[in-house]
Amino acid sequence: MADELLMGAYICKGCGIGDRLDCGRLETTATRDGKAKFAKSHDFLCSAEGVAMIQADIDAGETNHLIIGACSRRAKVEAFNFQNVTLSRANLREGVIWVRPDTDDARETTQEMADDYIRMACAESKFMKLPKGSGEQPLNKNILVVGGGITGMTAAIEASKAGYPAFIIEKSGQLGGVMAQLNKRVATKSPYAEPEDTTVDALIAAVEADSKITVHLNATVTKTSGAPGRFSVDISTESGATTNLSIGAIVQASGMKQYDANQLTEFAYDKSDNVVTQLELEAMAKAANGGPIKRKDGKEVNSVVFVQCAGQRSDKEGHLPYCSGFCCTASIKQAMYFKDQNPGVDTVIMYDDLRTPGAGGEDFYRSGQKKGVIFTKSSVSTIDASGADLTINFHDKILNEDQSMSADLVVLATGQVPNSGPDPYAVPMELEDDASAEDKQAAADAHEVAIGVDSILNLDYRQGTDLPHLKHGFTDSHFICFPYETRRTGIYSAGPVRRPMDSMQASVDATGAAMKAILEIESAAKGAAAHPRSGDLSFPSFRIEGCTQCKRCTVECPFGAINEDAKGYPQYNESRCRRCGTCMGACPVRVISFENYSVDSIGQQIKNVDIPEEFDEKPRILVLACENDAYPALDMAAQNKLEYSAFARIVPVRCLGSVNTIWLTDALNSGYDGVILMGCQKGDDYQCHFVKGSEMAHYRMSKIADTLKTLNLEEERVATYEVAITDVERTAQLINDMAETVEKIGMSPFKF
Amino acid sequence: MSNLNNQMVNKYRNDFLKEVEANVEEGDWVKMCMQCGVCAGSCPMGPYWDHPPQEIFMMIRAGKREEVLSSTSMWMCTSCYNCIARCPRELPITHIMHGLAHYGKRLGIAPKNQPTLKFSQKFWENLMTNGRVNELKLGITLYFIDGFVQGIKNALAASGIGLGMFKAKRLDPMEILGGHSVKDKSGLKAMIKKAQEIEEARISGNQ
Amino acid sequence: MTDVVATNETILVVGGGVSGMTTALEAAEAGKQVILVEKRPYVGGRITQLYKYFPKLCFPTCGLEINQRRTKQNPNVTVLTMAEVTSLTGSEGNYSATVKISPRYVNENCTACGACEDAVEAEFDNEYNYGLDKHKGAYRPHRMAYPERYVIDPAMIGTADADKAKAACKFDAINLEMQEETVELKVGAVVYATGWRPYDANKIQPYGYDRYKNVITSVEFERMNDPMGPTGGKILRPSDGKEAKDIAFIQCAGSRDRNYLKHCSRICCMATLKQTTYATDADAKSTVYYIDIRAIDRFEDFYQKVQKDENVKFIKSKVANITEDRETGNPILNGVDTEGYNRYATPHELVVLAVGMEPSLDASTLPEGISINEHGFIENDGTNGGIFAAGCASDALDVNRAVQSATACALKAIQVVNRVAGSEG
Amino acid sequence: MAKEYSYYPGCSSQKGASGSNLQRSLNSVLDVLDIKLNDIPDWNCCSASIGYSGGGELPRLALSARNIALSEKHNPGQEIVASCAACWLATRETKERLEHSEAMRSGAEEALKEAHLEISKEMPKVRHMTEVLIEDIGFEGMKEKVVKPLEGIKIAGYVGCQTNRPFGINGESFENPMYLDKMVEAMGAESIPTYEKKVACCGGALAFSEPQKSQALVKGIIEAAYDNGADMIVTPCPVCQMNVEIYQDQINATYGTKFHIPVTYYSTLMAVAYGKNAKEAALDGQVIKAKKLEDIANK
Repeated sequence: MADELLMGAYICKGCGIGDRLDCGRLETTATRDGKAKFAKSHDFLCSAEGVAMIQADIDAGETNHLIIGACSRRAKVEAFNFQNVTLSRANLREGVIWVRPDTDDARETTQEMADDYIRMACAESKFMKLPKGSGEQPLNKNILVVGGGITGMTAAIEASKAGYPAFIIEKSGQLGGVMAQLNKRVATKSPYAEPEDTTVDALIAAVEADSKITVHLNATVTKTSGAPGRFSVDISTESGATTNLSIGAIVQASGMKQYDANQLTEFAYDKSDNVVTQLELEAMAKAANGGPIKRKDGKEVNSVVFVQCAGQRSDKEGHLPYCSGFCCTASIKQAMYFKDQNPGVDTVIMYDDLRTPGAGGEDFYRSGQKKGVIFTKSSVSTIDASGADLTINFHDKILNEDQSMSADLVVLATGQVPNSGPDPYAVPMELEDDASAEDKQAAADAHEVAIGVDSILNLDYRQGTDLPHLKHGFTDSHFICFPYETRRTGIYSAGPVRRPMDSMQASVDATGAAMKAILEIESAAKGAAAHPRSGDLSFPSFRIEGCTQCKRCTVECPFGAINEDAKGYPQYNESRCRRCGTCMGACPVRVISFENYSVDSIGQQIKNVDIPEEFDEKPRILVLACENDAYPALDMAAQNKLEYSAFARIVPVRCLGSVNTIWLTDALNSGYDGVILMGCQKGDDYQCHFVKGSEMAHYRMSKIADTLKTLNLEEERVATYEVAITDVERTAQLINDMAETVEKIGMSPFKF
Repeated sequence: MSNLNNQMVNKYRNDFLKEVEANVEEGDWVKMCMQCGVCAGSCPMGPYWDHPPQEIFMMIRAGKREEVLSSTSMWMCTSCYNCIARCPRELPITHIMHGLAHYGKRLGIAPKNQPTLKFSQKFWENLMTNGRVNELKLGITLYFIDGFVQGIKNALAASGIGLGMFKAKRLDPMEILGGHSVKDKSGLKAMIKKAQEIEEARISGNQ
Repeated sequence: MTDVVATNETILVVGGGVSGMTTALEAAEAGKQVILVEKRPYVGGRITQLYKYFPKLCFPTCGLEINQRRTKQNPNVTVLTMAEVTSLTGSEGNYSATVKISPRYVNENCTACGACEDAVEAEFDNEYNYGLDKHKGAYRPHRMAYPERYVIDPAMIGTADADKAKAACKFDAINLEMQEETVELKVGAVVYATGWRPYDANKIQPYGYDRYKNVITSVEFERMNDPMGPTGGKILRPSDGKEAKDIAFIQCAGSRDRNYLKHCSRICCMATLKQTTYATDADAKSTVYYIDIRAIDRFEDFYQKVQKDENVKFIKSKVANITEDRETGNPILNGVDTEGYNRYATPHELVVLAVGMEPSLDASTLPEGISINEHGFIENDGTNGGIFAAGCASDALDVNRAVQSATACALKAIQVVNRVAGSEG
Repeated sequence: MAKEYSYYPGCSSQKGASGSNLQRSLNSVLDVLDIKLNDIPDWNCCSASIGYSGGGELPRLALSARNIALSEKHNPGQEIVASCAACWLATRETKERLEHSEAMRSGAEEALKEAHLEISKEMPKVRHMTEVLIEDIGFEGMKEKVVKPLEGIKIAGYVGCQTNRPFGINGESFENPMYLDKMVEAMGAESIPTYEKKVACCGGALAFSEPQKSQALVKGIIEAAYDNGADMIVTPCPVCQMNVEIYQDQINATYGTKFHIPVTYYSTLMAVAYGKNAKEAALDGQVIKAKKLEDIANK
């Protein structure tokens, strides 16, 4: 593509735009104010013919920067999809005519709205370059799998089957993980009636037979540096030997450990050998090898009680607040161990809610009942181990009475604890400039405490050594729509480290994680972004001469994508970057930019809006809206023909986190009367697709007050909101509210 | 009979569920209950049950032998089959209730003077005499079930009914002289006797 | 005529709900050719009809927006809407699928300007809102419906209204002569993401969904709570349009029951817990009648949160039957609270049946020998050749598990077409 | 050519017994519909799901097994039909139980030997009279024979328990079956499809032992019929018919109600609609006279 800037503006007259707006004038605006090389109108721009017209201009070398004044950037995407040119869209339909009444009084302000959007699109176009990707990393198909349990092995096998070599790093001396300790697994196939083989041996055999899979036993990851497509990973064995691997993407399958039953003193786990955990029972069942299961003292077990939710689903100190999900079916399976060997053994499962979901779960529950396993809805208060046998004291919730029964053995369903590394954000690392040395020290200490656990990945990242946690130590992800999106690009957790799960789910999860690893490998090689801006070739670069090494960008990046070099300058890692622009928003000296999204590409749009004289009584309200949620909501408000103020000028942003305060100060200085920021919900149930972007923006805006004071402007002129994609009426309302506010407090004095 | 009861106590020790599975009609199903309570809520006589079926199943699992077998609850069953129709686990609850009632009676620990127990017993005896039910005799025996005086009261209270039925030719006074009957009484009796022997053997045969 | 390029290195995804979209997009972004076949006129499936997701109470359309953007900008995905796979034959690496495409009567010229909708009078039951309201004969199924194109209801064809619609379109986007067509596709791997349908509540006779106006289903309740839904986000009683302030939720309505669906539908407990928050937001009281609350794994947090809400009551009981108070139109729930045997006959203003998930897979379209269990789900047991089941075609799953399953299926399908590519070159 | 069935009349249908009017009216109807019933010779009582105190499981099953065996012996190849709900239920249940449980089957066979009887592997199908009418004749077929449509009579169709559960009529709901209403409509009368007590239990089994409890249930059934503006109640079940009809005075005495509503059999309706006279329709068997039907019958 020619470097010369050739801006061509195309105005669509369809969908009523032609009837409502003076398109001739829009063309003039584009060429005169917007400095477009030419401007054309068309009755039906998205038609085959209209598109052909544009393509012809491109082919003829007439233009390489397109400005399309038509519908919303979210509409007709396929039609306006041109290669090797930049595209700016002026939203004349959803953004102008659909939100304004078709009246004579409204006509003038509506036209002004449209003119501004054309100016803005031209300004954006002028400051946009065509992104090409950095080519920072090659195609590296190697996948590192941390953990050699059923999850890790499955991930490796599935990746290998698709042609991607896998390297399994297993801490212990053999593969198999927790599953290898199991006697049998819960039924995974119809009719879901009998315990099944764990398949661990088969998996190990498959791994060993697979030429594309390399296994490192007794090994840990001692250093991970680089980025997707070019990870450099040090593997160290107990012997001290270190291997370096060049890796494309990583699957963390570090699994789970058993909850420490010693904390359950009320259940006498610490007092009696006859109170065991589920995992310990598996060992006993294996030892019995089909024969009667014996207690440690050699006595054959003739009666066994299973205590569900032991130390789980409880807010008691040291207990697990969550449900481990797998224990109900696991206990049913274990009761079957006894029943299948000798139907005469009494097996009682004491549960509160029996959680055997799905098709298989309920069948397996019924199968347990058929075999004579007894289910008692109850809460176990204590277990008395003073006698030869155990006495279980419980409250029968159905008969509503306290009872006690004796048993040879008690099995505690104690659940899973994820094997996560330390949470980088256990203590917030963002420290204000003005934080005292003591505060910083305190925070640092607290951080040390919080990260007492061993690291799994030893990431050589500015923001900590491991995957961030979401809750209860499970690794973070937007776990409904995009469950694999951790906050470290190219590193995907799978299995019980991500959420409590059984082995069947873990296998599915492992396959999914392998898919994501492969996808990231392919994207990185193209220099394309991963979710949610998948395919985006733009990446952040910075002017080193301007940089003050303030570290804001390296600290605030939600994905820990940016490192610091020895001098404290940021080191960008394209393939770790999600292209949200939070770094750009963070930079006080505005040296960070993307080819097609920069301080200028937005700033100039703001500057190019026509600001009428104060006495014209035509205020200007700047709306910076998240492109994924707030902007669609505004589109839908337009579809529903909701009206909002003709004085609003809406600029979609990748994420509110990318909003640099300079845009606001510039806007206010140049006479805007109000500014609205619309981002996504933040906090635990964050909806921000860049996790922290919206939160950062709110944090920064909380500081804007000072700026306003220095300009002695009213605080109400700037408002920041959490807006959901469903806030269709609300978004329009927020704009109108600001218009009212401005009317109340008067026009900005800064109009020149 | 109650020595059979003792035999059973000794035989099954504390495992009442096993006893029920072995000796009670359809008792095998008890373990399949998931305590949803739909049966309890569906019973037209519900309010009169000390323990609704689902609770009885839980009591069986909890080994509450005496409480269950001597309960009046099962005798409240009207055989309307609502419970069976609605049970999500297809338990034949009606039959289990009949079975428990019968088993309690067989062991001699069913509640004394339970009216339905008596009626049920009379009904059986009545049909055993001729192989068919003689409604008049059944009626009369029932009126005197609680003794002569009460019987007269009952009879008087019901006389209107008897009269109405008589007028409607639906109560035949001639029945008192024998009335309907199967021809092959002996065959029928022999058959029932045999059936009873087999059942006895099955239950005490478990000894 | 729709012409679709497909080879045995192409992946066919049947069903364009959240699972199908996920499989299709993961595979397409990894560079594979994908054809996504969706029965409805738009992608997104059932999640487009949900107001909020549990447990975050965030909005499904938020994730949908991203997936639709991914679809719009990815040339590797071909989306066929109003299309159904009527038969599938062949074997791994070499399947041929017959796809029936119903006429939309609107072509790609459509700009979704809405002129046709304004022009027509005729209205039809709105399936998107489970028939709680009507849509015009020319309509856009919902505000974010993609492809961003209108639909003409077939029932309107041949009426004067249809001509009005055609006349109103400035872009010649309406073609009333459009016919049903059939295309044959050669593909290497097939992922079934056919999803689920709500169990037919009419069959749950004891609850009288067919007899009592104020007994509704959980999916209808979900639509009611959407501010853009049929009641503008208000919880209104069908009988008298009054706001319901005392709402009962009946769990396992059609699930865990040999009379209906034997399996546990997994999502209903969480869906109900979520819906009690709608009720609380509307100053209504909730009573949840349940057998077991299956708020599995991390969802337990949400259960505990709801338990702390004094507007929500939990009763461990499968409701026996529902009768109706003729005066008030209040459904009366009859049953026994099994925790200590307490009999109840409690009137509520509105009853919501947490209806189960029934797989909407039509097994007859599959080749012989595919593992389908007694509940109607396809089992990915490794014996199905190049055919895989994603999301609720494989089991009753919530959204995040469906997405995991769908992501896994993308890799399974990629393995197949990679093998084909390998063997062929 | 008449359809032939092996018929199990049951105790209440006997001459001079509580359900004799069912039998009589039914006979007049079947003769119109050209259906021939061959009584099972020497049939015995089924113990009607109440004999369980005295009779154990196997003895009770044996009773019905005997009837089945007799039917197979004397009416070979014919389906067994019963008009009494209890009889039908006991017999059909026995068939299924013996087919599902080897133990029960061998026990029953051994017992039957004592009476020199036996049952075959595939026992005959056991059907309810209404099943025969609905499935073999059909609502249209029933309607065709109507000569005196029962115009102007509003009838609450009371199905009761055992005709409906656990087997019921194929394709009908346990909670709200429609077939009785359809039969009423077919006879030209007005039905009440929304009658809430359609399948409620009348407590018939406890009528003698727990009269108060049973009558409390009957009260609800009659009340609902009045609330729906019914002129009369119709039922297929002899126990229901008797229980709902004959205790109305006692109920009135207990609750101060003024119940006086006729309760007839579907067969009574049909007989009248088919032009039979009051006697043939067994209207003389009513304890509470069904005036409106009598008027039509005497026309």
